[in-house]
Amino acid sequence: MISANRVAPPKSEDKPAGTIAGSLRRFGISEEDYMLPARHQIQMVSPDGALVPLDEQGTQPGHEYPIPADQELATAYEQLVIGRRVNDQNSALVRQGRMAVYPSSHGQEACQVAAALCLSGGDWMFPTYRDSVAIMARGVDPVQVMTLFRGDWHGGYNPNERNVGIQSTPLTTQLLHAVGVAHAAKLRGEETVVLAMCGDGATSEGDFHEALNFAAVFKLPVIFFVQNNKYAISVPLAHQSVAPSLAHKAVGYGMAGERVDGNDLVALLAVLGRAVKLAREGSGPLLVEAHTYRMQAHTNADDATRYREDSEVVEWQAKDPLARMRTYLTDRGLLDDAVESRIAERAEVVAAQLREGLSEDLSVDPQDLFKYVFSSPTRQLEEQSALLADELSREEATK
Amino acid sequence: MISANRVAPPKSEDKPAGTIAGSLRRFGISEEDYMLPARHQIQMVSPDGALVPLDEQGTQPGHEYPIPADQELATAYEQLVIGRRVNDQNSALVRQGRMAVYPSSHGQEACQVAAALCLSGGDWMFPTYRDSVAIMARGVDPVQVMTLFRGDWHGGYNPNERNVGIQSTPLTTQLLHAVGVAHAAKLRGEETVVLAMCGDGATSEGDFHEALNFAAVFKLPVIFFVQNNKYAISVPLAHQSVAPSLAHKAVGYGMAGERVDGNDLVALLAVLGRAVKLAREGSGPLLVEAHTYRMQAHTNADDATRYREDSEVVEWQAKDPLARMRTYLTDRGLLDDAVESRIAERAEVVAAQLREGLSEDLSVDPQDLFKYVFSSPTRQLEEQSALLADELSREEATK
Amino acid sequence: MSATITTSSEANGNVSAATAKAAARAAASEGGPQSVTLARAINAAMVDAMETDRAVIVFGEDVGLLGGVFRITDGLTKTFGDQRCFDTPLAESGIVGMAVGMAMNGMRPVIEMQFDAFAYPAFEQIVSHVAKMHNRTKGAVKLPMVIRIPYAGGIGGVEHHCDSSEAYYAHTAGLKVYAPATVADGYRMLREAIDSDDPVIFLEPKKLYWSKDLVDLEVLRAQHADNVEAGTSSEGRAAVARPGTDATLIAYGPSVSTALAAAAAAAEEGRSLEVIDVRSIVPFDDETVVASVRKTGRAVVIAEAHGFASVASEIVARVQERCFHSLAAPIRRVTGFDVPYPAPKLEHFYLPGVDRILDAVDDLQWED
Amino acid sequence: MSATITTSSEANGNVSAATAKAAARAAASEGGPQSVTLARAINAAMVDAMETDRAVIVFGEDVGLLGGVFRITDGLTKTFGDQRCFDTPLAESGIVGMAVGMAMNGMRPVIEMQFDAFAYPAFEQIVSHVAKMHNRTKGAVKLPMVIRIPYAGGIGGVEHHCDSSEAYYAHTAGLKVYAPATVADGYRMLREAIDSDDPVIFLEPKKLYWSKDLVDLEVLRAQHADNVEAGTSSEGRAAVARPGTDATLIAYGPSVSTALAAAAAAAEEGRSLEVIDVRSIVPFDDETVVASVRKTGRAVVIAEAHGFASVASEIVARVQERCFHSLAAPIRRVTGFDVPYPAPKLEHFYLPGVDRILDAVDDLQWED
Ligand SMILES: Cc1ncc(C[n+]2csc(CCOP(=O)(O)OP(=O)(O)O)c2C)c(N)n1
Ligand SMILES: Cc1ncc(C[n+]2csc(CCOP(=O)(O)OP(=O)(O)O)c2C)c(N)n1
Ligand SMILES: [Mg+2]
Ligand SMILES: [Mg+2]
Repeated sequence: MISANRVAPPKSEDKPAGTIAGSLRRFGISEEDYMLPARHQIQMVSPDGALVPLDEQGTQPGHEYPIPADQELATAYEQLVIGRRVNDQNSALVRQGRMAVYPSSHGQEACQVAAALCLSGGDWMFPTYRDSVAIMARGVDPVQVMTLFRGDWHGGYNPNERNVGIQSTPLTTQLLHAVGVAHAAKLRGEETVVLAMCGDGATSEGDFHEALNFAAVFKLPVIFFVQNNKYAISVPLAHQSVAPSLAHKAVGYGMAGERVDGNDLVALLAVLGRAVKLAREGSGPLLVEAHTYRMQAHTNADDATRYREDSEVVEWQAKDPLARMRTYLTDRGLLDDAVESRIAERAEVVAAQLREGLSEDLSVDPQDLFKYVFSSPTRQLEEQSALLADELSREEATK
Repeated sequence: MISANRVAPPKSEDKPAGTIAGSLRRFGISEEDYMLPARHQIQMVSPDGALVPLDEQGTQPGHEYPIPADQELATAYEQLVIGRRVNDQNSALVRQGRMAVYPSSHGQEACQVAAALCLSGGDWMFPTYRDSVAIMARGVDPVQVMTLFRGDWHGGYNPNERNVGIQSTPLTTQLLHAVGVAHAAKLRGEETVVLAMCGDGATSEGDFHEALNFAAVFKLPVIFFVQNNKYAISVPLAHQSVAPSLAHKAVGYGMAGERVDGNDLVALLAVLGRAVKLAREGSGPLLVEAHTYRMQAHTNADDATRYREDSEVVEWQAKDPLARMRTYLTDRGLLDDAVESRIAERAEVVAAQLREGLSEDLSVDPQDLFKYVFSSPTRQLEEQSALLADELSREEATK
Repeated sequence: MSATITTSSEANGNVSAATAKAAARAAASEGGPQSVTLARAINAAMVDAMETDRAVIVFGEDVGLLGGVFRITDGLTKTFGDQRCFDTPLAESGIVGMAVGMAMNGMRPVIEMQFDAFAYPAFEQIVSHVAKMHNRTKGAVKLPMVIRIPYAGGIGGVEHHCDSSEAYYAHTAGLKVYAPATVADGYRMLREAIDSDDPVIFLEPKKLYWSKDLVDLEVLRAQHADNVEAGTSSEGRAAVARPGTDATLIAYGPSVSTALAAAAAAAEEGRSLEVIDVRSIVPFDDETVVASVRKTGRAVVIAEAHGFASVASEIVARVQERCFHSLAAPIRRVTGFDVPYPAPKLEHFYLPGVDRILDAVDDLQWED
Repeated sequence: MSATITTSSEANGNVSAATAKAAARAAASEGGPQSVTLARAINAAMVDAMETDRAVIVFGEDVGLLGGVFRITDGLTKTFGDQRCFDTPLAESGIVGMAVGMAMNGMRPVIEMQFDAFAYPAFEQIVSHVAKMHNRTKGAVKLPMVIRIPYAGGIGGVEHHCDSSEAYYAHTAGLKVYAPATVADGYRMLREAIDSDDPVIFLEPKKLYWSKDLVDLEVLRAQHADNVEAGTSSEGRAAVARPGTDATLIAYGPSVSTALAAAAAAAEEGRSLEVIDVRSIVPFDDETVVASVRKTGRAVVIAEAHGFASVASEIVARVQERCFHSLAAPIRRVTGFDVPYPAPKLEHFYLPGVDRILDAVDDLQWED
């Protein structure tokens, strides 16, 4: 616990001993040590697929992470393979003109999968435009997810079905929605944990600050999960922040921060798993920064060669989350060719679903423009709707 | 320096050794120790006016602060007395109806004075509505400063004359202006330091976050000076932030933070003095949190008894910045009755200036409405100006 | 001062006329009409809504213990506890963004922006999410939230405390924008805003907060209950605040009382002006406005906001489109000038006042 | 596609006509007119301004190495170094707020908001400071800054990438709002915006970025230099993009080309439509617009933005006020509907198109 002198008594004395105090007691560490990230990122499986020796995993007192159970790892690996397949399939569909745009998470699939798997059914997830794979891993219909990117409508899935917020484009705005969902649940006494996602660039926006502070002040069970993929479109991390790490922002809000190897699915499951557990128990929000890399361009419309060297991409290829996990699980005897091919089949099913779902042009109804603006259209909108109908029928007539 | 493992090399290796690295070498401490505030607030003179023993001043390696020179203290004390007199005089003028509103800094005068005195003539200051005393201490005409509050115009002084930004009402927006002024100066190779002021409540706004991050990323010589007076109107600090301290926010931007007793003028001069020096040398921005107390209501329109106990106010009365400084300087032999009465006279001159300047109602020119919207009025504004002139002359005619 | 408005808007039957049942209940009520401020009416609306529905919660800056800088939320924390009415950290985007999430998750937040210009930090949340969530999810996500904004001038406030910001919201598709002008409407329209499944920007004319009117809150309560039962409401209905025959003054919010004062002055000079209280800017009641202008043939639109690209511009555009052949003169606007809201000592020259309105009426080409 | 516009706006002499000197220089220039995109013209304007004045600097998101997501700032960092064209952290309020400070301290920042809807986080800085700094300091602080905003739709973008946000700025007193519609104006107006001592919101119709026009940049440069020397400019001047006699189409930005296409189609049916390119929304050129409508007696205002409380509403309101007795029919608006900008597959139905304009023209009561 940080002490202050008699003139400014420690703030923790001003406040009722919260559950952070509980965590401190449990872990036997100071408030600063709890809130600051461990000095190293947490990594359990090395890029070549080997278990990292315990004393090199980056853990330290109060920042210990047991390895997740075998079954959990097996399930996660399956989702990882599917996630990669989804990214590749969608990029292909964009090239074929079946979709307007796709921000791929190729290379970040471990983050995507861990984000989905660490939550329970009643929990909520708030994803960005890049998190399609996470949304699908949470059970949302893949073709519905693609509605936004094929351009049929702004959103294709019902957020209430799987408790997944809309894919937010205005950066970090969704973190506040996550805070609100958690707050509402807390007021009703529900044990909902909310995972709120954003990128490294997005941490610079004012809403990031406001969301973290609100969550901390109201002690809400929100995990802020930052995928630090090193770029915001063309802008590298060094132009975004000069902090020791993005996880170092946590202490400024009075919450715990941690860094994790974002290409190590095992470490991600461990760190996010503990974060969810702590949050559910009432420790308030946590900030988890995952170090990963956007292997492809920002979207298909972007040309990444304008702002980064190929060599950097090659370097990160060697840290691929999928290859690493495959080696690790195979070496552990949790994976063999039979399992691999069963998983590959499942991935093909999803890919086929996407191909099929996006193969035909859905017809759109122009009157949808007016139907959903309000819970029922105003007289002005009815007038405008009639105007459009009239125009379209005139057009029809002259055809 | 924070180390990271081979998977995520330390960010400082990614970046050219900046001048923060220089500071680290000089102070012989780690990056985290440099950026995190000392464990105690810095305090040099105790509430009863005694010099605090060196080992209780809150300093620690890398956070050492020598006591400012006698002459500096004497000048500062004079300003402190004038500042208190200004606050009292303005509050009286509000009661007499000579001014519409006055957000008094009664109790915070040590912060006000230190903010003004730590800067050189070519530096810039960006104050809030509560910082009238600081602006006057920087040499701006007191009556001009009061223009905003008497309601004649939005601002009464020319920011360029003494390099003082307008008194900003929209909270924390001015921190970004400070960053811009510093950035422009830096691009031209000028050695301008900028002091940007805000309150504890204001740290919750998104612009606070964006300003600190911009300043850090562009390595700009900006001191962010937070007067933590424990309340944002009625909202106490605990509902604003649950961080160990507001100064703990600094590390999240990669800058140094420090806490200081905001009612201890000696400590303030020492801490702000060093901050300005570091900033001028190129160490980038710093965040200084001063613990102080708003002794009066938010403004005359506010009723502080609705949200805080008198006992709390009484407690802080014992920590008054003025009494403490008077005792300390008298004990040090820097102050005697003769000096005191000379200073009191000077304070009376300023008070008289305010009374006189605000005694008469300045006549306002309705056409001023249109004159300054653009550098020259548009045709639309000329039309509207004519309309008003016409209306007023019709009115005049029917009188 | 606004008794006329209320009475006439009751009288003309356009606005949620009391049903027989409510009238009976009112007659039975001990109290009868009392002198009530707009502030009190708005407060009562929140109290009643919170009593009716546990999902209704109130938050913002200083709204808890202090009861808001205008005391509009006075007593709510005491009555309903600090879980249902509470202070937030000082961050408007945070307040609105959190409200979006709460509304998504079963709550009906009623949030306060402390002053008009201090809602601007929340502009992205309001425009990009509050206004669009229902539409982008094809109605799967409803966003029943009310953003209360004390707005407009006339209180001698320093800069940023007097903006008339309605045009920003009215121009944004997906927001409803209410602008009550009377004490009764303060109660009635806020209840309806809270009941609405759509987000509502609720604009409270701060200079009228302490203006009083004779109203019977019991009657308003009863009317509201009856309307809910019957599935009716006053949403989107304008009111004839004062009937007249020679020209129509169209106003809303703080300008309605000015328009009424102008009409009263004009009456002394033998000119009969009809005053329309727009009430709901979005949705807009073309019917009532058009009927009046078709009848009078002349119109002046009055609003405090800068005139350029404003709600007043919209009203002129709609009316000229719909009433072209009935118009004996161009429609005039009496609005704030296109200059930043001025300092206290100059606001008098900025605000549309009775004289400026009467000048505009005089200009309506009466001799043609 | 926009050749007509440029040619005619050059031709009508309303806009900074080439002086004899400039014409001579142009004749001397080797190149002569070339096919130039709007993107290239805007880029050239920045290059030339940066060469002329070291105080001109460019920053925003991705504007450095990448040259902006639309490549409008392509090459600036390479040419002028990363002190004069650079990327900022990802925060729009930060970008605008920092620009305010830089402008206060001797710079002339030209900043880019990546897309229309991503300027909203900066709304408070724009409305409460950019628009008001000059006024509140009685001119002691000038704020020469340009906020470039790629805006409007027609590019099949996902939500938040297609907003027509001009009304928000045009309604805000203290901002100038430019909306170029042609390649030549892209150059000319941006140079003037950068030269202006007032803050300018510079709206770039992103669907026209790659549209080409035959222009001679050397001539434009020379004209600009001459104008600067003579102290003249095209600020606040509308252009007659196509002369006509039967009705006036009033448009700006991305809608001018649509209006011209409609006029061309109408001509085939024997109707002569005059097209006015508003160019500068604030200040607004009443003279040119009024002269045209007085002549034709009929008008349609065209804009992509939602119609409600919009710039189109303003134009209607002004024109009816000034041309009442010349009008043979109510002024019609053809605007975006009052619904959130739709997804790519539906934007076609939202946008004002040639047919919708012609329908509106047909409705101008020709038989009366
Ligand atoms: C408020 C806002 N500003 C700008 C943009 C445009 N934009 C879209 S993605 C992006 C970069 C985001 O980078 P990051 O947060 O690191 O996420 P990543 O794309 O790397 O997953 C930008 C600038 C936006 N969507 N919203
Ligand atoms: C953006 C914004 N929101 C709200 C307000 C209204 N307001 C004025 S002062 C204040 C409290 C500020 O508290 P703090 O930052 O601690 O400064 P202090 O008044 O204590 O000096 C509030 C909420 C404002 N001025 N600007
Ligand atoms: Mg990124
Ligand atoms: Mg405070």
